[in-house]
Amino acid sequence: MIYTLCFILFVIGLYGVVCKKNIVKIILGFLIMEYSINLFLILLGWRKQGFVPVVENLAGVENLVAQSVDPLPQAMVLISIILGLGILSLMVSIAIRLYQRYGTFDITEMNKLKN
Amino acid sequence: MIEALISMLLVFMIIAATIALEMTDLLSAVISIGAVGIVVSICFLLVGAPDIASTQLVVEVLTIVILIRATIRHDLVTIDGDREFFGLTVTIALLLVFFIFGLKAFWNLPEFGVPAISEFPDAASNHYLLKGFEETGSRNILAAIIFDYRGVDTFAQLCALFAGIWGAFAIMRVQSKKKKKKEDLYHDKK
Amino acid sequence: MDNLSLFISIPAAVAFFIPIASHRFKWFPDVSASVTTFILLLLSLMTLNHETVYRMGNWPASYGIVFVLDGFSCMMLIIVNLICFLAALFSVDYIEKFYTSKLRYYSLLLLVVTGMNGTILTGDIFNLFIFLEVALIASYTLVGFGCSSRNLEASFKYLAINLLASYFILLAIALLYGKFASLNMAVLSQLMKVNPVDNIMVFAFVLLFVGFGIKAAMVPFHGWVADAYTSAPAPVSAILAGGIIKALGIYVLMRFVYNIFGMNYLISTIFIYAGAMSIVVGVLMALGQWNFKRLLAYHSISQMGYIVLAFGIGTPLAILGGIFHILNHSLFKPLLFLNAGSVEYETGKRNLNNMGSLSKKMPVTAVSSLIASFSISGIPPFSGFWSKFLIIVAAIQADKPVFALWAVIGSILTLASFSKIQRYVFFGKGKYFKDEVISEVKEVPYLMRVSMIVLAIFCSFAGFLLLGGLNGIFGPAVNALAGGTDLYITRILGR
Amino acid sequence: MNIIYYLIGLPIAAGLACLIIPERARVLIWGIAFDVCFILFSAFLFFFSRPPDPANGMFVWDALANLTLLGAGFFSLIVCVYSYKMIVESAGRYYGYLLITLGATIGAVASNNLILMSVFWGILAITLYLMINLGGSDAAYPAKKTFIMVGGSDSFLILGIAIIWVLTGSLNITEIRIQIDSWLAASAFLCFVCASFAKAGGMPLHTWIPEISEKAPVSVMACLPASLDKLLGIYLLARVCLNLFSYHESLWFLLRLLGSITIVAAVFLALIQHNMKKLLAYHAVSQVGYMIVGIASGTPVGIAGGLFHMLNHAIYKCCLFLGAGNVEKQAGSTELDNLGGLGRVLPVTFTCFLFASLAISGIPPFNGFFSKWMIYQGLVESGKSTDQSWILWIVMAMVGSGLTLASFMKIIHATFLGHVSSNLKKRIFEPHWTALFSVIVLAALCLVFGIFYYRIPLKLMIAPISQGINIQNVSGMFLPLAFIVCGIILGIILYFVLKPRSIRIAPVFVGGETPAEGMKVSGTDFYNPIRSARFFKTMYRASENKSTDIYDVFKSIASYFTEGLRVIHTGILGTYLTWILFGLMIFLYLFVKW
Repeated sequence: MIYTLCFILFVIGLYGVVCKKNIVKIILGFLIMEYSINLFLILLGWRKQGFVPVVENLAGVENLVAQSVDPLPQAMVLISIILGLGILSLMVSIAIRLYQRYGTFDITEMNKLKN
Repeated sequence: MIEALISMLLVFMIIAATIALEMTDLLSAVISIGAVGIVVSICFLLVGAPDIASTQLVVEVLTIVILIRATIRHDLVTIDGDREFFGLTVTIALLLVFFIFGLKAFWNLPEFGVPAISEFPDAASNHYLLKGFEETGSRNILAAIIFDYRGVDTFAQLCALFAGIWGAFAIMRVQSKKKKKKEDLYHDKK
Repeated sequence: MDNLSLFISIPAAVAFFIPIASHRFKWFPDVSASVTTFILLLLSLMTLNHETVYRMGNWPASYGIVFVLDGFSCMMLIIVNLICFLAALFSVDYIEKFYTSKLRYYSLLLLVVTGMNGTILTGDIFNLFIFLEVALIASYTLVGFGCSSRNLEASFKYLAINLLASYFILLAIALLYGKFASLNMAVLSQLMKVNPVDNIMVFAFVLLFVGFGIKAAMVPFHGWVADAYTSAPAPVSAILAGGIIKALGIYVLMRFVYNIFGMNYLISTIFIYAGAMSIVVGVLMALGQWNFKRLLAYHSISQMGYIVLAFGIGTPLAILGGIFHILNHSLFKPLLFLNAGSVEYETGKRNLNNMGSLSKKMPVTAVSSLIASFSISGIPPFSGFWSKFLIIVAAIQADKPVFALWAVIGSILTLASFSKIQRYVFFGKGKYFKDEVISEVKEVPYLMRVSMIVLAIFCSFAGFLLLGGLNGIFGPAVNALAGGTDLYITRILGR
Repeated sequence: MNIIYYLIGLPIAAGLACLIIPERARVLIWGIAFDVCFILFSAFLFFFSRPPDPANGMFVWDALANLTLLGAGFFSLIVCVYSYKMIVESAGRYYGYLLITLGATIGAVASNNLILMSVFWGILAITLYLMINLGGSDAAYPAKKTFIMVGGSDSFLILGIAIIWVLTGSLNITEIRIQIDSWLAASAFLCFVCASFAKAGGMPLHTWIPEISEKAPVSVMACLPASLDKLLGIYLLARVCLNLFSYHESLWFLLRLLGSITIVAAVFLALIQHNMKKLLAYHAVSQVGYMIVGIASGTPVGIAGGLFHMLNHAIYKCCLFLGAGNVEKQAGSTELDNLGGLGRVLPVTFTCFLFASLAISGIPPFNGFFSKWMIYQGLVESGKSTDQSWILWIVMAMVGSGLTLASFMKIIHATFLGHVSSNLKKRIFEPHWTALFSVIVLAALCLVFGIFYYRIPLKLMIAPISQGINIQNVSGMFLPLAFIVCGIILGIILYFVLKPRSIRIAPVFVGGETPAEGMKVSGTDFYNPIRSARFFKTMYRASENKSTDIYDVFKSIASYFTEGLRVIHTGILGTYLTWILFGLMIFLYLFVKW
């Protein structure tokens, strides 16, 4: 159920990317997709009544295995967030320059390269 | 309990994302996205990922700043509406089909709250949790993973961040071509 | 050569170092980029006939990240680093003439190299995704490096389509992780063999297939190719055609299909039909182009079609043909892009109609482009012929003679479009040709010549690499793929 | 090292050397080219009776190869001599390509391995392309067309080789003998035929020859499409029909049909041409038809006749092109409208041209007659055993022969007879002796091969190829010969008897005006009535707007698809993303269904 909601969010992002004319909206669509995948990954690793994966007392390591949430998706998400920031900055800078060149954010106007 | 909370937050996110995409005013759209991002961060906090939540918060602020930079001076021209009707209909139909196919896959996933690592005792995460402190000396298993077990990921991620920001600088540079050349250089003359 | 981490650490370190050092030494970007890529080329040549699994940080395969060197990745390493070296050499004068901000250019170029090497070597699915992103993000910028309206437009389209692909891939990785709790490719492969096929695997596979299909420019995912190749600076187009599209697209796709998911009849059929579609759509689009680089770009789609077709047929002979065609395409297509760059360097034109009669003024460019054209059209003694011949033979052997005929028709159309280039650029005259365009034209500077000559020599004589057939130099590469999932699992996990 | 390697390597190395030597040293380059051609020609003569060792089966040097190679060496030598004064600009490239062509020809003809052959075949296509490009920027389009047609047919050759490899597991010509019993084998046969037709110029792959004829240097025309390419193309056809595949009735019928159509259609097109070189080029196509019909008759006599015709055709067509080259060089034009009355100022060229014209028209005692006769005989014999439609082929071949004579009357009248056109340069004289020498040699050969048709060419060269030739049959052409000679003598007598005794030459009176140039009988208008006849009108119109040209047909089909594809590449991001979704959908559907 929750995963499905994540997927709905993904599809909404996809809708924004594919159907919107405005470049900023397209960028927002990508952001939504990224959020949904990040959230999905974290949720995949969640365990009922799970702990944060930090060793608090050395005796309870076995306990940790049984009760902690999965740390690996967290590592993936951390990396993917930073990655998203890099892409976003590049995307936005391209969008700004495109606005300077074309005077519009409309992607359908930008078809000098065609055929 | 947490399931219900997260579901509500997700529904909220869906609504906010839809608003963000359908809003005519770009600045409002960006603010809505900011709301989505912050709710994502809250979700992270709820499911036992406080480090990620804080990172997400910081990145979210940066994201909004960058996006506002993109929109603030350009909000005079607001392009509303979608692509032309036929293409749009086809695309939405395709999206719906994609959604239906995807649902089948998502319903087959393990139950929420029972991560796959509990099914696979050999999984890498179990090793990290069990031996992480012993092998790396880090109490925070997340830190052990990103700095030691999967250090290459972090290295590559730095490269990517560098490439993105350095690329943004390159794109934004004032003078990009040495010689002013004719615009019709690429033109296909008929 | 067992320390595989050098392939990513050297270029990344130099890439970080270039902005720091360039303020003091003006020559630093040029020299460091060429030297670095040359060292990488040497290192990759040293990996020939080695097979090793390198543990990053000495953590074993199931929970650490491993770099895998087998025949196929070794071949790709050599190809990619060769092209990057020659492109870096070519860039020295080319970028100097047309673009500002050389240090950013070179540091991004080296990041592309880092990303490609990492993608080729890594044995971890998420690590692969990040290296993919490194190479792609750097190339997004390089495509739009000129910052004219067309460059930026192409860059944005390229970015949007490939980012969509990346998110598909990431979603697929997440799904696979949710199912199997593992990121290591060999472990995933093993688990997938044990568990019955279910919806998650199918959906994830299709997402991966589409994601990498986009990067491999398969029809109908080819929308970005022509724009990006046309707008990029010529050496970057060469890298895009000779490296990125293969290392990030074809290579990974084949790795997934052959070594992780396992080949089956349906996938093979899809590959064959997609390849056949690509061959014809690419070449037909190319026939109608008047822009030199755009014509070449559409041809990349067509040649990728040959490769996909070959891998779809899937017999050892076909795989040999496919791998050899990857090599060949990495030789002649970059060469043609460099030729286009040289012509642009001297005349400032890209439209075929504005050029003419360059064969006497620019002999090196003319002869090398002639050789590349012969090679890409499959005229017998040149390298492209051998791979196409192998693919045709394999298609007939696999009882698919229609596709052999299809490949031949594609080859004839290729010949037609390259004759067009030769006619308008080098031998005849374009419609809007003016004499003053070529009055001051002379041959390009030496470094640019060197890279073209090297590639032309390879194009002429690469056919000799086939000596020995399946036991020859491509033997390990063919085995790595034809061995399927079992070989890969054994190689990495040792069981 | 085997001697064949040297034979192939020497001209190629010399050719590369010619490309490198600076163009100023023209005489040096010519010297190299001449020496190499001479050495090779002597070598072929030497090896004629004692073929060299085939180098572990890599090469095959049988009688067919002997014939082809001797011809190739001879014609390169002749063209090389001819070009001494004729090719001044870019001599290095010209001789370089010529030598490489020669080397590749040796390789292609002598190689036993099919892949090796296809490699040399590819080199030949390349040098052909480059040599046509020597004609300057105007030649770029014809060169492109040629390269696409010849190179494209090479791709089919490769497909054929691949099929053969899969079918037999062997690539050696001497080991392969395929029964055409599956459609795969039949398509392999058609692939080979396609390659040989494109090379030799059989319809429908002939259109490049007329196209290049006006733009390419005339010695290139004489060397490649007129002689070497004919030798090669027919060599391949003979190999395919005699060695690689065994007789198959309907496919051989197809060959005969194509050959006959080639004869008649090309000669009709030749009739109406106004350019000398183009007219000759159409005849070069037409004559290929005879060779194809001869080889496809499937009888020993017919095959021998086809091969003999190949040799003869190379001789007289080379002579004709070189003669046209002399005319072009001296008079500055080959447009028949601009020429006239050159017989008086170029007597040697005129005589040689006349000899070659008579030979190509099949007038005894020139060589063309004998080979054509043998082809007719072959057709008759094939009619005895299998093919019921032999009479049709013979009629078409004879019609073609008659029309050939007609069109050569036109060319000779318009060029050498009649009044001197006022468009010409003032002083016209014979060209340099090297150019004359080669034309004379060729014309003499036409006569020698005609008179001693049995003793020299047939017995020495052709008979070893096709073993079972019935010599009685061949030599039994005395009766028809006698008839024809009688007919000719009768004609001459009639001419003298009926000749008006006294001719009064009076100036044309046009009301006091000087007569316009167009009023003289130029010879180009001889066959204009044919043009306007109803059936021929549509045919000629179709040929002029190129709707019968296979190249243009495929070009328009391809551009139709291209335009369609261009329309859907809108350049809008959303469209491309929709395609991606569409592809995703298809894959999902396929996989989920599966």
